[in-house]
Amino acid sequence: MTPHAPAIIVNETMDSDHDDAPDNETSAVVTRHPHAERSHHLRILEAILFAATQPVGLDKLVGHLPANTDVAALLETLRENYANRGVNLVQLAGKYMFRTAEDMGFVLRKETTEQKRLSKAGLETLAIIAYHQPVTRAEIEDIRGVAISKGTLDILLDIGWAKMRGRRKSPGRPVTYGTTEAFMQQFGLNEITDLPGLQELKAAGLLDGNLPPG
Amino acid sequence: MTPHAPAIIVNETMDSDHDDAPDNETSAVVTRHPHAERSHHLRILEAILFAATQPVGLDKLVGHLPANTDVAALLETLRENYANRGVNLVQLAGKYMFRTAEDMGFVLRKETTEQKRLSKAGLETLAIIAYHQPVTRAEIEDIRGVAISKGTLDILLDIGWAKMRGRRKSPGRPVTYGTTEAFMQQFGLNEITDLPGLQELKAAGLLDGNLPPG
Amino acid sequence: MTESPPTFPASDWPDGATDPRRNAAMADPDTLIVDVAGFEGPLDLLLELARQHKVDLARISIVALVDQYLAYMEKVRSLRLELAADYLVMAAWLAYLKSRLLIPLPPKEGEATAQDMAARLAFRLQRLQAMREASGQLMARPQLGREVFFRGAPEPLVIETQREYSDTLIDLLKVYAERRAKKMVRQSYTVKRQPVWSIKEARETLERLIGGMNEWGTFDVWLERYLATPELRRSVRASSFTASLELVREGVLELRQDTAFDQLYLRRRPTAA
Repeated sequence: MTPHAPAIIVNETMDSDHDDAPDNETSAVVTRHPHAERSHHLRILEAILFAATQPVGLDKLVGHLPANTDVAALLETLRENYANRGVNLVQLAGKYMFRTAEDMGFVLRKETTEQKRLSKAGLETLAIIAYHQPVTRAEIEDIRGVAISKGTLDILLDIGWAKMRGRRKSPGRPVTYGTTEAFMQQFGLNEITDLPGLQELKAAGLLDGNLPPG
Repeated sequence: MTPHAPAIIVNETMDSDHDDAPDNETSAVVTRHPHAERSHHLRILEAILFAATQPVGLDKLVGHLPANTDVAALLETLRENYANRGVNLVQLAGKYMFRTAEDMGFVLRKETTEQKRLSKAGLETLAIIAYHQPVTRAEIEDIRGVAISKGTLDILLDIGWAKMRGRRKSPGRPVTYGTTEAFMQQFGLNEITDLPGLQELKAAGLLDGNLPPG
Repeated sequence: MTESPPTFPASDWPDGATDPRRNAAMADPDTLIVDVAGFEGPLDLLLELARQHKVDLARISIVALVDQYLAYMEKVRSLRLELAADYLVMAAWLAYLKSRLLIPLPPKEGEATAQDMAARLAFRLQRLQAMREASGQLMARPQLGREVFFRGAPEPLVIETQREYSDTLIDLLKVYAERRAKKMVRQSYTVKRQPVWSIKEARETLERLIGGMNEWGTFDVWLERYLATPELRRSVRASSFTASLELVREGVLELRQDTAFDQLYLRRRPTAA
């Protein structure tokens, strides 16, 4: 171990064996035998746990250190050493391993956004659901004049823009669909009655009947 | 090592378990903003480097921290933090990686299959490629004073320690060989100039392409 | 030559394996002869001979080395051992070099001096020795996967792809209006294909229903069962309205509407019973 300037080393090296002694003698690591030994044991545990491909049991760790070493206490020191670091020593099913800190999860995830557009059929179906909700599949098909594929509705349900609202009280009790909060957010609507152009479309005779609110 | 005031160090090391100054107990991490931020950045770097499967380039690390963060300085702090631990932060082929400390080999030592595959001729050829790169097959043979079997070079290429680098601009345009990033990782080298004894060999003229007249 | 064998540094043979050939050679230089195939070419043999002098390769006596090599070759020949051609080529070259070194003659045109040739040989031996040592030093370094290790259980990056839809309200309205418009257009042009309730059908139906129409009721109420099919609704309403007007004119039905565009009611004309 290379000698360092006082005070700094103890902290910077995170050496757990640094003392609370008032003189704060850092050379303690080198000169005070028990501490040096303890530090050496901590290093061994660190290296083993770091290189391990799986969590390591206490029994295995004990095997790498001299008999009568209080491995559990050393592990506790190590756990404390790493408690506030980007990597923590954790216990899984009673075994020990290093794990990136929970709040550091974001560095392990890469979020990519994929720009997509709905298919024409999807957009049309969504519009019909929005304007005619609650609306059954048969009614959507009636308005579109074409059958809709199962996938089209599924995509809308999957994105979270459409949802099942209930069942029509008619023979077969068909499921009805409506739009969601997420739909309102995506298209910048406060209420379903805000659908701009609705009145205009109605006045233009493009729509008939009454649109149920929300 | 950059000099710090003791109080600061406590924060920088992020070490919770040893506050040497009693009045410092109210972990300043929360209140002292710049240090808390620095500590947060160190934790991010730690997490990334611990999680990585391969050494990470500075360019990638920079991407995880706010613009204008002095990542190189943070890495240096981290390197110092870990200098005396069982796990060290090292630079390999210019990239950063945590690796078990060199002196922990006695606990962790394993025989590698690569070692077994390489004959004495193979090891010698590898050294010649490393020290003389870019080097042609004919030059390797000239140094060894014997023809190298095809297999010897193939094994080095196959293990991934040597690679073709290009062609010599001489008659016949012979292929030249050099070492790889995997070679640098294997032997713990940051730059080719870290090769043991390289400077001495160079100074002694033993790496010169041209032989003394004769 | 009877001195105890030099001990090679551990780093000399990076694979850690002891070299039986060399050990034997060191124990008794004569046994060097036994396994000539163990040497990797004449340069390797020369280097081994040179190393036995335990002197700086830069200051080695080339003449002495040549003598040793030639003596070695002679011994091998006397034992009738196979020798690769390049050993003999080297022997010939060394013999020539020795003669040039001992009897200095002005070099021929374009030929190096004997001293240069000797220097070159010494350089090659030095260089080979240097590479051997370098190889040893390299292999003695802590190696990844042998003495030093990367994280045993790295936590690889998880890539989460987020779909982001760029569809806007305008897109939504456009397709909707388009669809509705298309439908209207199609309805007016393909009217023949639509199921239609003829006025005649409507009149017959109303005439059938008229007996029960004592109270005011809307068309939708009276014709409920005919309106069940969505495609027919418009046609049923239109045709029955027209038919009802005929029946009103004939004095069979009564129509009532409280205000303009309000619901239209109809019933059997009471006096017509």
